[in-house]
Amino acid sequence: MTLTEPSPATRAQRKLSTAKAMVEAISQEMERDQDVFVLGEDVGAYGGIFSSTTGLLDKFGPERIIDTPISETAFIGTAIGAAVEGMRPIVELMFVDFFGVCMDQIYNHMAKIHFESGGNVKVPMVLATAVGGGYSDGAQHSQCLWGTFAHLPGMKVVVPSNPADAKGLMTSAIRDDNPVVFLFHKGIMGLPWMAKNRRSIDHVPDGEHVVPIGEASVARPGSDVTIVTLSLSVHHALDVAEELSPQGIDCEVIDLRSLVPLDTEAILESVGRTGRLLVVDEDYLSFGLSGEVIARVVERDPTVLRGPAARVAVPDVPIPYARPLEYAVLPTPSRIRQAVLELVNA
Amino acid sequence: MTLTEPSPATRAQRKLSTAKAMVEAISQEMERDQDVFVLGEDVGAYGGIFSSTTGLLDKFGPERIIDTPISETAFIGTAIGAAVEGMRPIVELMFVDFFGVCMDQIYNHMAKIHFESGGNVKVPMVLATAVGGGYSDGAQHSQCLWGTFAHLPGMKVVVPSNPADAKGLMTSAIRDDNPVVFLFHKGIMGLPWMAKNRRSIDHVPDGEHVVPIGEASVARPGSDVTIVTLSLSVHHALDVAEELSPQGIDCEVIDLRSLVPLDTEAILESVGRTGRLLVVDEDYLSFGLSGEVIARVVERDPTVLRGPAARVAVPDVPIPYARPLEYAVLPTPSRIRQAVLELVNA
Amino acid sequence: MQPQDRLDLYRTMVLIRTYEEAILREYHADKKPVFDIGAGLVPGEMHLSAGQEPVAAGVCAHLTTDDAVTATHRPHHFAVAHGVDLEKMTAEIFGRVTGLGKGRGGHMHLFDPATHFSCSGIIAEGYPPALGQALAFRRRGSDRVAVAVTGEGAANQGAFHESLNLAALWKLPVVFIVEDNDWGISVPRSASTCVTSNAVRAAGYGIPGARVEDNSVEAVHEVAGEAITRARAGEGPSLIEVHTLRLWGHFEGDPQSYRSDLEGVPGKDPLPTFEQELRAAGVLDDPSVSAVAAQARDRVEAAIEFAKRSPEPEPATALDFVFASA
Amino acid sequence: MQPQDRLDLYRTMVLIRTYEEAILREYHADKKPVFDIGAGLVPGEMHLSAGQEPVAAGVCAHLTTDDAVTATHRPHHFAVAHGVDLEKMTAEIFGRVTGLGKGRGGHMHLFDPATHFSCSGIIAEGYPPALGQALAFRRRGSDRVAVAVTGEGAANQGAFHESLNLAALWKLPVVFIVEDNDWGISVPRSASTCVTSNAVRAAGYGIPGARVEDNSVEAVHEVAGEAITRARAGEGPSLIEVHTLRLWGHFEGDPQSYRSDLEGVPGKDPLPTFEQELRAAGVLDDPSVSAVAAQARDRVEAAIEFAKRSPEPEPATALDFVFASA
Ligand SMILES: Cc1ncc(C[n+]2csc(CCOP(=O)(O)OP(=O)(O)O)c2C)c(N)n1
Ligand SMILES: Cc1ncc(C[n+]2csc(CCOP(=O)(O)OP(=O)(O)O)c2C)c(N)n1
Ligand SMILES: [Mg+2]
Ligand SMILES: [Mg+2]
Repeated sequence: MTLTEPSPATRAQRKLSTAKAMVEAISQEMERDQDVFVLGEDVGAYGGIFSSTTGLLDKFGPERIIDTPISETAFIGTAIGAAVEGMRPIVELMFVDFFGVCMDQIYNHMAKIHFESGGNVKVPMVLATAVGGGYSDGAQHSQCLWGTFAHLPGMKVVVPSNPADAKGLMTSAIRDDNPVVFLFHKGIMGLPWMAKNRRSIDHVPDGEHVVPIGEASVARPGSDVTIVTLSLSVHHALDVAEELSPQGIDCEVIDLRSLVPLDTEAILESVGRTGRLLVVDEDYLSFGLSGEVIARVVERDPTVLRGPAARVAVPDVPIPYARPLEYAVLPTPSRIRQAVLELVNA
Repeated sequence: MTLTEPSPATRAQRKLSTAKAMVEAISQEMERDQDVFVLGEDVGAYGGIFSSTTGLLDKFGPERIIDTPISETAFIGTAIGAAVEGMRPIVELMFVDFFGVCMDQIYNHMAKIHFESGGNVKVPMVLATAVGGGYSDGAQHSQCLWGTFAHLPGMKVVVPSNPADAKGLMTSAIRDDNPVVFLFHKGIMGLPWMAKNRRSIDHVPDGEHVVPIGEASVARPGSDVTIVTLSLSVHHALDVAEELSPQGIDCEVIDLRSLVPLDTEAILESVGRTGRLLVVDEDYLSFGLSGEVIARVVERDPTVLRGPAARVAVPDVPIPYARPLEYAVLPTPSRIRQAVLELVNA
Repeated sequence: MQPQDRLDLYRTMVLIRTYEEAILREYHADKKPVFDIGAGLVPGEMHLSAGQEPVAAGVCAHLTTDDAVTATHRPHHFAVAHGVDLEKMTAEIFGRVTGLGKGRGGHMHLFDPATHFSCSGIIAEGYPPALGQALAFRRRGSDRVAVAVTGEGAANQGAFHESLNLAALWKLPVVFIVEDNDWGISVPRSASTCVTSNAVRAAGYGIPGARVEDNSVEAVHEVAGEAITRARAGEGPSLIEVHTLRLWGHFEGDPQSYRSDLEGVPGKDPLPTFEQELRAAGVLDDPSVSAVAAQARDRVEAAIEFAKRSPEPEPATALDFVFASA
Repeated sequence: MQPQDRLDLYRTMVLIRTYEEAILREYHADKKPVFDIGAGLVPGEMHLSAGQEPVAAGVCAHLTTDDAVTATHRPHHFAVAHGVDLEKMTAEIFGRVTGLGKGRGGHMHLFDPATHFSCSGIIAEGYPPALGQALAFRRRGSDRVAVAVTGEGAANQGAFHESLNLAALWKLPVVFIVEDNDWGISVPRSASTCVTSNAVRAAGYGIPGARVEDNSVEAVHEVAGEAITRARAGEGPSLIEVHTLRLWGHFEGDPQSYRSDLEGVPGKDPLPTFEQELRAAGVLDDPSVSAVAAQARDRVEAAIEFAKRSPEPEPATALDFVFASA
């Protein structure tokens, strides 16, 4: 959807939505490199269902901003073949939930060709896709699924939480010689037609802005509890941290930003200081990110933990449609708050 | 492939290969229930590439043992629709590695219809599929991927390691009112044309034999180290345990048998006694089973661990073709042994 | 066609339109002043079917509730035409415990075992399960059929091809419907599909293929009748494409700025056209038109009322129904 | 056809057959007495292409190594015909560091940037990347083409349909080849495909479709020539199905007990047939036949020797090449 947004303030102080920051990165890279192009469903005249390509068609024309049929296997495969021949496609899968119709191209081809070729063939491409729930879109349009991608080797997996990182990670993803899966949460895009957190429109550096893939960031330093999280949940965690701060509970919020590579050192460093670990993950609970983060700590040294590690994630249930049910399973601030309190009171 | 095998001994003492045990379960259930039928590629005259359906065509005819085109989306969907109408299909995906061409039917339909319908529509079916490497079949035919299925809610996921469990779990899977993913490792099938461990042909109870889904088994009791594992790796773990026993290292081997539901209590009970945890997993290391098992312990009580938990899994690399490379990444006995020794010497 | 049959088609079309208008009203009722997709009594994406009534009405007139229908992300017209309980369906759309899915599914995931109706939000992936329903029907010796629906955009998805081949190969009693409303969200047919008629693709499966060009409910009725008769007789599947009309946006909130044809759209509305035809033929007059409208309104408003009256699910039940209990 | 061109086709076919026979020999050499798929110098599944030489030879005669070929799980004949380096290819099949993929890929995963050759073990999934190669070729203003190969079994996979539609829609310079060897492992064509010719499916994409019925390399050569010329001229894709022959098992170790036609198979071998034709036409005689055979043998045995001489990869390098370094 493409309702109008307030235009950004002065350039120095300008704030952008995450969507616009993504578009800015793509646009700058397209100007810089003729081999970069975009393809996907409704990326042209519509500008991307979640505004991830708004304005690019006008700027670059239909040869470089290409609407596709609803044939994800064919057009993701097209991106792969073009990348193999040295182009740098950005291909959009409208919702990550649709991976099931095209996963073979993604994980058996995009992710493995470089390895199978002994490094002789590079596949420099970005697979951009929307994730996340919270607006009652039901079980087939609300998932995060980053754990599924991160489990399968050969693709980098990045997940920004804010406009500046979205720009910087997109720039890195486009320039990376590897396939990069770029998962953007609808709730951080700053869309005018969806409830959004206040940080989804924020300062974004002008010009070239690169955020290296594989480095977590400390979204908030703290000393009592380490909250390891990513994407929209970063904001819930920050909100909870601010709320608990007056009570003397000082949460550190680690924004992973990248699952593959995973910044294990950043996690270990923080948990080493706080001794308490909470993983907040909007993906499904089991066999995914939250377990991995805990394992990375415990296979190094379980004694850094003063008590049990905790997880707030979607408890292995498809995302329900009805709002009271959906908000019962999402990692909401109230669930995060409760988990933090249990950790510090344990 | 269907080379001839030695015929089983007397019925009382009979031993069966895992493949034959699976077939026996299917056959018995097909006799018991007219609604059970089998479909998939090469399940008829060929008898299943890994002998999972050998002899069934002769016994039940082409109306109930159905060869399909190479159209996994269409024929798995067919199984789903038939299950929705009250039949109990067993559908075979020849190699789990092919899930990418049909995952949407599996995880967005098979696994979610019951939930989305508020429990009004049941989907009683078995998705049987071959997993695992070790015979140089390369990056697209050697994966385990059970973590991928277990991460996505709505399907039970079972993984037998031996003939008796294969029969018992298949019986349970067919009778279950839920979709059950049944992953059989090629290396445990007891195939005459593939190197096999000695326990892949073993005693199997005659007649009805049910192994409940969701219960791990203690494949070997022990007091020093808990090795949590499944499928072919159970045998490697048992071999290592036997080998280390004379050195006074007493390993307990837990055969998970089922990932969903996961028998957390069995893991906790064992680790609570041994204080040492090693997870051995032929799936990829990160964001999968091995992290989940560790997290289940640590979110309950990290102090049960006397030292860091350890993992032996495929280190986030596509399965290489060349034997020396493949065996460098598989969870071989030597890697397991070394991990056990590091745990006890820590 | 007999006057009564024509009247029945009209009734169905009016019921569908009345339903969609009511959902439209309820959907937007509490999303102002700034549209927020997740807000209000009916949140989430909403794909309405106004303009496509002829397809559902024409096809479902040949079905009983023993036959199966698998629909798409735009499912209401087929659900209504196939006889899904309006109250339970509406309650589901409102996310209530009395809904078809007890609030778990929502508007793209309507499952009604009573009428063998289902739908899916994933493009073309509703086709494959229909094959299994057809297989089960045949195996049980009945002459029941399964109708599977997609849009013209979806006809370029792999599942479409696989399903047609399998159904043709096994001569399954399936009728495949393609609703060509010219658009797949913002992508015009010309930018998604390399042929102007999907009927030509039927030859690739050795099955009958037809395209109905004018969104005429009677033409749909006739062509679908032949296909369904054929399927019931064990002669296998058929493919029918109907050139229909997306009267509104792809989903609610769609600005449709990409849509060049927008101005001409209201004039192509199939409802007034059909109404005029029936008036001219003496099948309808002012009183009967009013009666049909009133009846439809009453049923629809009762369903809306039922939904609103029904309780929302308890958060404590959020983990129910992942698995069936033994 | 000119005698020289016929001779070239023959040479290619002989080279392919010689290659496959050598791999067959090496594959089984150290798997006795009990066949163990994972044992020996060449372990793993092995899908050989004997009998299907006419397809690869006839098609690739029109290509240069600037053109792309994406092949299947049964890739050797196309790799050889397209000019992939025999030594590197063989080393890959033997899992050596000197191989195309440094031993990482194996026989189903041969990637050769020098000839734009690739293949995939997943049915029909080699088609989509070919579209991207074609797109890149066109975007760079060249007249290079991409040839994409599948079997007749694979033509019922969704990727087939999606690829044909997309290529036709965008008029991409692709030629789609379907090798109909009657079997998909143990499933005969009649049990997988609802039509007797995939050429009829071309109409569903508005592109030319042809079926070559007799495994004749010259017929393939002719039809492929037209399609490739068309593609180079910017007129879009074509679909060509060749009725060919699986001379041996699906893979090595396949007992083929399901195969009713087995007895008649040797008589259909296209190599002696073509040889006889060329002898009758005066293009070949005893000395030239021997010379071609000797040349092929020398090249193939040199490649096998190269592979055997090459070192195996070090276990310590097992984690290399997952990612390209920045
Ligand atoms: C596999 C998949 N890809 C993309 C989408 C997103 N999507 C939802 S509806 C739609 C357009 C569908 O067009 P069409 O099939 O013509 O149906 P219509 O909406 O016109 O009824 C798309 C692309 C989806 N739901 N599933
Ligand atoms: C998606 C997928 N499904 C199944 C298989 C297993 N498989 C490998 S080859 C083959 C038969 C292929 O038949 P065809 O396309 O006719 O090629 P042929 O082997 O005859 O050359 C099958 C089913 C696979 N590799 N990929
Ligand atoms: Mg449409
Ligand atoms: Mg074949």
